[in-house]
Amino acid sequence: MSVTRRDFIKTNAALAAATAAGVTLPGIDKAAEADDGIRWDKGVCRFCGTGCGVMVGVKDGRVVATQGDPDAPVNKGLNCIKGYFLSKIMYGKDRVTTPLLRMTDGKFDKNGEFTPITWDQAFDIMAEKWKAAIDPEDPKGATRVGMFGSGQWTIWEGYAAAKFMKAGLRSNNIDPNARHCMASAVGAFMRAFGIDEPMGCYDDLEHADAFVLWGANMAEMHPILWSRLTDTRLTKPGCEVHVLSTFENRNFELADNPIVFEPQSDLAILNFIANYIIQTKAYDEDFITKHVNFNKATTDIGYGLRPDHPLEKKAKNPGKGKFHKIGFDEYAKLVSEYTLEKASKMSGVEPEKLLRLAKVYADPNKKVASYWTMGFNQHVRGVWVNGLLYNVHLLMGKIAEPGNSPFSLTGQPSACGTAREVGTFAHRLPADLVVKVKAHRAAAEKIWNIPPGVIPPKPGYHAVLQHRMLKDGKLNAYWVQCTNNMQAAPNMNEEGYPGYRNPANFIVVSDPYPTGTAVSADLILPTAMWMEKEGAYGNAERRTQFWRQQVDPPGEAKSDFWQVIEFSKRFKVEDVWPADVIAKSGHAGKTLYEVLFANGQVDKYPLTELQEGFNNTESKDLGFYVQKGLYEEYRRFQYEGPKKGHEMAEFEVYHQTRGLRWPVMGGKETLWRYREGYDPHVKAGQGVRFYGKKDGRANIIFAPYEPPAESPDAEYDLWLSTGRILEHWHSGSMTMRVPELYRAFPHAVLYMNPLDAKERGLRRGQAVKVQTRRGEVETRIETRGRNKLPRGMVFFPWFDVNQLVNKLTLDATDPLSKETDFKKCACRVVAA
Amino acid sequence: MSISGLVIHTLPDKTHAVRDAIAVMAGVEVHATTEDGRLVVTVDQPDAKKATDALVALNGLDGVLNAALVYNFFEQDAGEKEDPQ
Amino acid sequence: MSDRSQPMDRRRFLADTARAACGVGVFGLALGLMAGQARSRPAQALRPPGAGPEDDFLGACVRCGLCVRDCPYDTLKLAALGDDVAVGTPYFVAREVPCEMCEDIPCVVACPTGALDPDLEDIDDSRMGLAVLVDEETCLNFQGLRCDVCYRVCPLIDKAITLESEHNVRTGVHAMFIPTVHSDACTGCGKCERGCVLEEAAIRVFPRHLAKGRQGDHYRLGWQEKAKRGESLVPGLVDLPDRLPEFKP
Amino acid sequence: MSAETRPGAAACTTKGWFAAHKWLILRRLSQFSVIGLFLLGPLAGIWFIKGNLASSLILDTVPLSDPFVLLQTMFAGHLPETTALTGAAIVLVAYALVGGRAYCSWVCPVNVVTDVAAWARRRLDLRGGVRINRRTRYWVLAMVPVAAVATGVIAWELVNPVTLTFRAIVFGAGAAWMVVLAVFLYDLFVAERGWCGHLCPMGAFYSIVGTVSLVRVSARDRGACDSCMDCYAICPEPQVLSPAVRGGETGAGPVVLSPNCTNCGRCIDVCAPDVFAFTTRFNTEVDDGDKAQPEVMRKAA
Repeated sequence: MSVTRRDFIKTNAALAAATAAGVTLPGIDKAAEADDGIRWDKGVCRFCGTGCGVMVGVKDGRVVATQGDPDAPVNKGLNCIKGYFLSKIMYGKDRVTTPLLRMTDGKFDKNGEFTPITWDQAFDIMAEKWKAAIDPEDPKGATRVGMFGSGQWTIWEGYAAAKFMKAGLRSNNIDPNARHCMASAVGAFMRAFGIDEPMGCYDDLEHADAFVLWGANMAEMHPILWSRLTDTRLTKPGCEVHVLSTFENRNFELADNPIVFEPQSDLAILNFIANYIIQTKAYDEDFITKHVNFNKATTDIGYGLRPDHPLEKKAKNPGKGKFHKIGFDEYAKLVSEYTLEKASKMSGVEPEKLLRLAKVYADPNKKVASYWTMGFNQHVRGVWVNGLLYNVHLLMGKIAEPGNSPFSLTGQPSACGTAREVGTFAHRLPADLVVKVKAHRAAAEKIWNIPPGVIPPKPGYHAVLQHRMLKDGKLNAYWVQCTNNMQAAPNMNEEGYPGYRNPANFIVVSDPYPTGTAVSADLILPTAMWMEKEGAYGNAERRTQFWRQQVDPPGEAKSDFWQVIEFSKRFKVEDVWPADVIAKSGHAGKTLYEVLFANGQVDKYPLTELQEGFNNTESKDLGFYVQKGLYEEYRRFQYEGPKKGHEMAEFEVYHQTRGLRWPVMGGKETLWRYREGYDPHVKAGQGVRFYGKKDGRANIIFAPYEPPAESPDAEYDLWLSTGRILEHWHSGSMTMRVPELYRAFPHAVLYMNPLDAKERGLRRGQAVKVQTRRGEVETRIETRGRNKLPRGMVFFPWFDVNQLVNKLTLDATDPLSKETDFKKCACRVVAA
Repeated sequence: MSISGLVIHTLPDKTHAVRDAIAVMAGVEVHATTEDGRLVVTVDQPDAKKATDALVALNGLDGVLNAALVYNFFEQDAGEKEDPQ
Repeated sequence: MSDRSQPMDRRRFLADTARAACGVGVFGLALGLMAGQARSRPAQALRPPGAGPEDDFLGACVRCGLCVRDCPYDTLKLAALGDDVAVGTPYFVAREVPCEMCEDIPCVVACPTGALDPDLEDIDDSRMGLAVLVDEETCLNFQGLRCDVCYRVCPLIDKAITLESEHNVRTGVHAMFIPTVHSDACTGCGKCERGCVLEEAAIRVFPRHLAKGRQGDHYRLGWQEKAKRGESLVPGLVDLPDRLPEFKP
Repeated sequence: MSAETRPGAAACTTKGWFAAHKWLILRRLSQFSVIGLFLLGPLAGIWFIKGNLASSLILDTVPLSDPFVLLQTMFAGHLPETTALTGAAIVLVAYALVGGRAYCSWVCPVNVVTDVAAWARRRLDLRGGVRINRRTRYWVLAMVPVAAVATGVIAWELVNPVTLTFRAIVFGAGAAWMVVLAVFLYDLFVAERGWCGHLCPMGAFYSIVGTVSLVRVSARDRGACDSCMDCYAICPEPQVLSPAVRGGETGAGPVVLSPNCTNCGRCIDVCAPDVFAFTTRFNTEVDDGDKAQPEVMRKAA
């Protein structure tokens, strides 16, 4: 009898006994390993914010297979088609495996050819460029260096980068790509509740009686959540689905009340619903008396364009986010302007449909879950429109309980967990703290053991501003990690590309693949991705999920945070901090590495704590369990910082669970926040408490309709909206390298109404040029298929590196959240 | 060959003592211990008689309340078969 | 020596003639058999839009390749000798390059003989084949995953292919989206087969006669007949009320 | 040197190599130009002509169709569209003028192959082989529509070496080269001029088309004939020559009237005394010289 068979039988014996005893055996899967040589371990999907649990199978140092984790609460073993191909995303043929610097004759040359160099050489030139751009005595901090990060960074990567920039280099010029994605949602959360992220969770998908989708094409962008929503619609009697969008997308297939509205008129529709609720006296008087303050927003706030743009000059209060407290009566009067007739006229939607929608919200017996993504967030009034939806839910008290849930979905795997929670935004610090508030800076400086005054009080350059500053030569040393911003950021022709290629600037891009951003840079750093490092993501329902390093990165590739930490060794505090600050600190003569990372906290956990059988490249390089050190230091913000409500469990717990929804207190997850019984921060007898605000009340903030920055006119006669498709994720740098996904949707096409095409003498499949005031892109017309466009509007997906849609888009942002409106600009379409 | 899987209930304060005692027994392995004092154990013995002996021994350990057999696999080895009874 | 220089030998003439006629006859017979075999085209070879039934098409197509030349997507190719398709005739393999369903149908316009029906003006009316979800065991959507690539790439989405949602009993909280092909709308363009992400496609396009079943005329589906007519086929029949125990509060 | 193995040697000496190959070169140019024009599209993107010999379109306007193939589709039960009928009419008129079998010698790609086979046969001095009646091709021609009617398929096109070869060149080969090889080997080893001269129904069809064609070869200087027999050796259809060349004796005119003359002009090339010339069928002008009886006959006698 072979040893294998004996082991197998013994495993069965142990398993049977363990099942009888109701315990799970550690390492029991080792039997499975012996069978086909594949080691399975827990992981999380690399793509969207849904956070599907997966199992990752490794053989001979390579991820050979994945499976949906059948016990993962989010997806129960399911995946979408991108998740199905997870095992192939790391193995594109053109992985960058060594640092590449633009050189001529062995020397850096901005116009040279990419040439392989060593990590040492890479950090040498970076340090030279960074130090040249930093004046340690500048009272404003290091404004000429910057970093652009990602909602795809692992939690500790974002944390390390934010700490390095803010506490090390004294620069708030760090911003994540989540600026393009979630900033408006964040702005509205902070204004309404004083604390970021949704109060509900995915369980709402089963609890709600009605679903309203506001600019969220869940059917394609959150496929697994959509299947949960569909199941509820299918199995729960009386359940209805309302879908709002500026064109017919895949959601409409399930829609009981399909609504295609004129772009930007969602502001009017939401105010109408509030008005309807008030007119019909359907609002929850008790709730609003106890838990809500009424306010109105400052209006005419501009479009976040450059200050010399005519639209900014015309605006009375550009960028002003202040709101003023008013009473219920004044609020009622303000929304009363938005009658059914007016809303219907502005939106182009039949009154019956709007009425049906309003009635769902106004029905006290219907639990309503509202979902939105980029339709709301990428909106020149994104913070407002997010807020207007909260107004509706708050008026009805339909919030923070199972099924009643305004829920902001995220597009990235860790937009919440990393970008938002660890403080990678230009204005934020970890755990909901902000740089503007002195007490918040002080708390951060205390936890980080750095002298007061290191963290600059002024918010740094946000994503769009970074490109403008690069172009203007005011931001000179710039590091992009884990994102493809050249392809993703708006107005690439006028801002992004000239900024990168400005001879005054040195641009570094860390990426696994030679993306459009990487090849626009001066130095490319090869990056370890996904399972090539121990990581953690936080999904849209506040669920934090960990995974171990499953395989080693190829060649010289190293993870983003290894790069940041190694780079910190190149700076002495004298290079970056003012002399008087150093004098007070006791850090004189130390490197930033010693101050920030080998600080007695981050390096506290020895290598012996690493899980046997798994590599951990960064920890072994540095000599301590760096992920745990960073995480546990970050966790101090949750417990010692001035803001409560963000508590997470100990590091090891996450390796033993399938993710936990914070706040995690007393060994329990939190499903619905702000409500007694569900949320540990709401005391007995309080019922509901919005504890992010000092008085425990949420803000209803009135904001009116204001027009978009650019609308179709005689010259550019069509609305242009950009977005995603199911098969490809964001810029396609991973999915376009999976042959099957490439085959499924190889090239972007321009979705157009057939009559619009006919009117222009164009045929389906014909090559056309899409032109805006900023550039033109060639593509082919699609008048059929998954998206049905109304007259006067076209939709252009942005995944295709060969069709750079963001040459077309306008860099108009929500002036409050600074998030670009990728959904509205004017274009025309002509035959190519 | 005889392989068995057992759940052994112990007195909570004796769990560790039982664990240690089992650790020195040949062919017996502890796979898991629960908080309430149950052990998941496999017994791997060349023949049925030795397996029975081991079970009896386990039952007789100080602190063991009960050893429940949950799984048993028995197979005569090729050499064994030809042995006259 | 030439034939004319001598008087024709009658016997030899007859013999020659018989020999030629028999030889040609045998050859013709072989040709006929070959032609019969040529009609059995492999299931993955699809004809261009407007091609009639295979027999008619093989009689009408002169193998000129003009349709191939005018196909803007290089979908169509001419069968070379040795291919399984009748030599010189145009076909396409959906898994390789599907038909993009051009609005102006250039292949049909190009056809000089009408082998591709010139009356085909709306490409939606073309019937190149019929998509069949051949393998539910490997189709990801049947396992509950969210692939549905075949559905989304369908130019006649929601008509030719629909997603029929079902409750996923295993997970309890998800729906399954079952791709369902409708023969009244499917043109057989093959985009679904091309798009299928599996290593071997679970949805395939076959020539319609291979893909479609046919019910006998001896049975009709009552509810369909009633719906067609808008009322019972035998109107005016009545139902008497049932006797039920009286309700006592 | 035997005229049988090196016909035209004398013409080379007297007229020079080029003059002795003039029509051959022109024919090859014509044959390869046809192929070249069809290949210009797929290879260079210049779409002067699209399709193949079965049916084509010049400059996206002028249709051309092979009447023989079209006839087959009609027998197979299909009434072609006017485009194809127009194309066939154009082709019919053209060949009716220039000689039906000019198709064979000036256009057909298989002719190149069989010419090479005939050349090789002469150079290798291969004689004999199967003797086939030249009229067999008419039987084959008769069989083609029968097969089409019987099968409903244009069956002949499944094996037609002519269209197979041309299609293979223009659209990609497949196994068509095997058919070409078969024809070559058949002509080389089995039967002299076996394919084009005896079996090919296309040739038979075009011979009928060109029965009364205008352009013809005339042995107008037959008086100058030195009976070297080179013309007979080189001619793919030598039986067509006798009436014209020997006409002095029989009183027949000098024009080669047999519809099976392919107007290839090789007789003109290889004739040292320049007996032959292209002319029209109505130009019966003849110079019989002083020889009442052609030398050919005297020798034969």
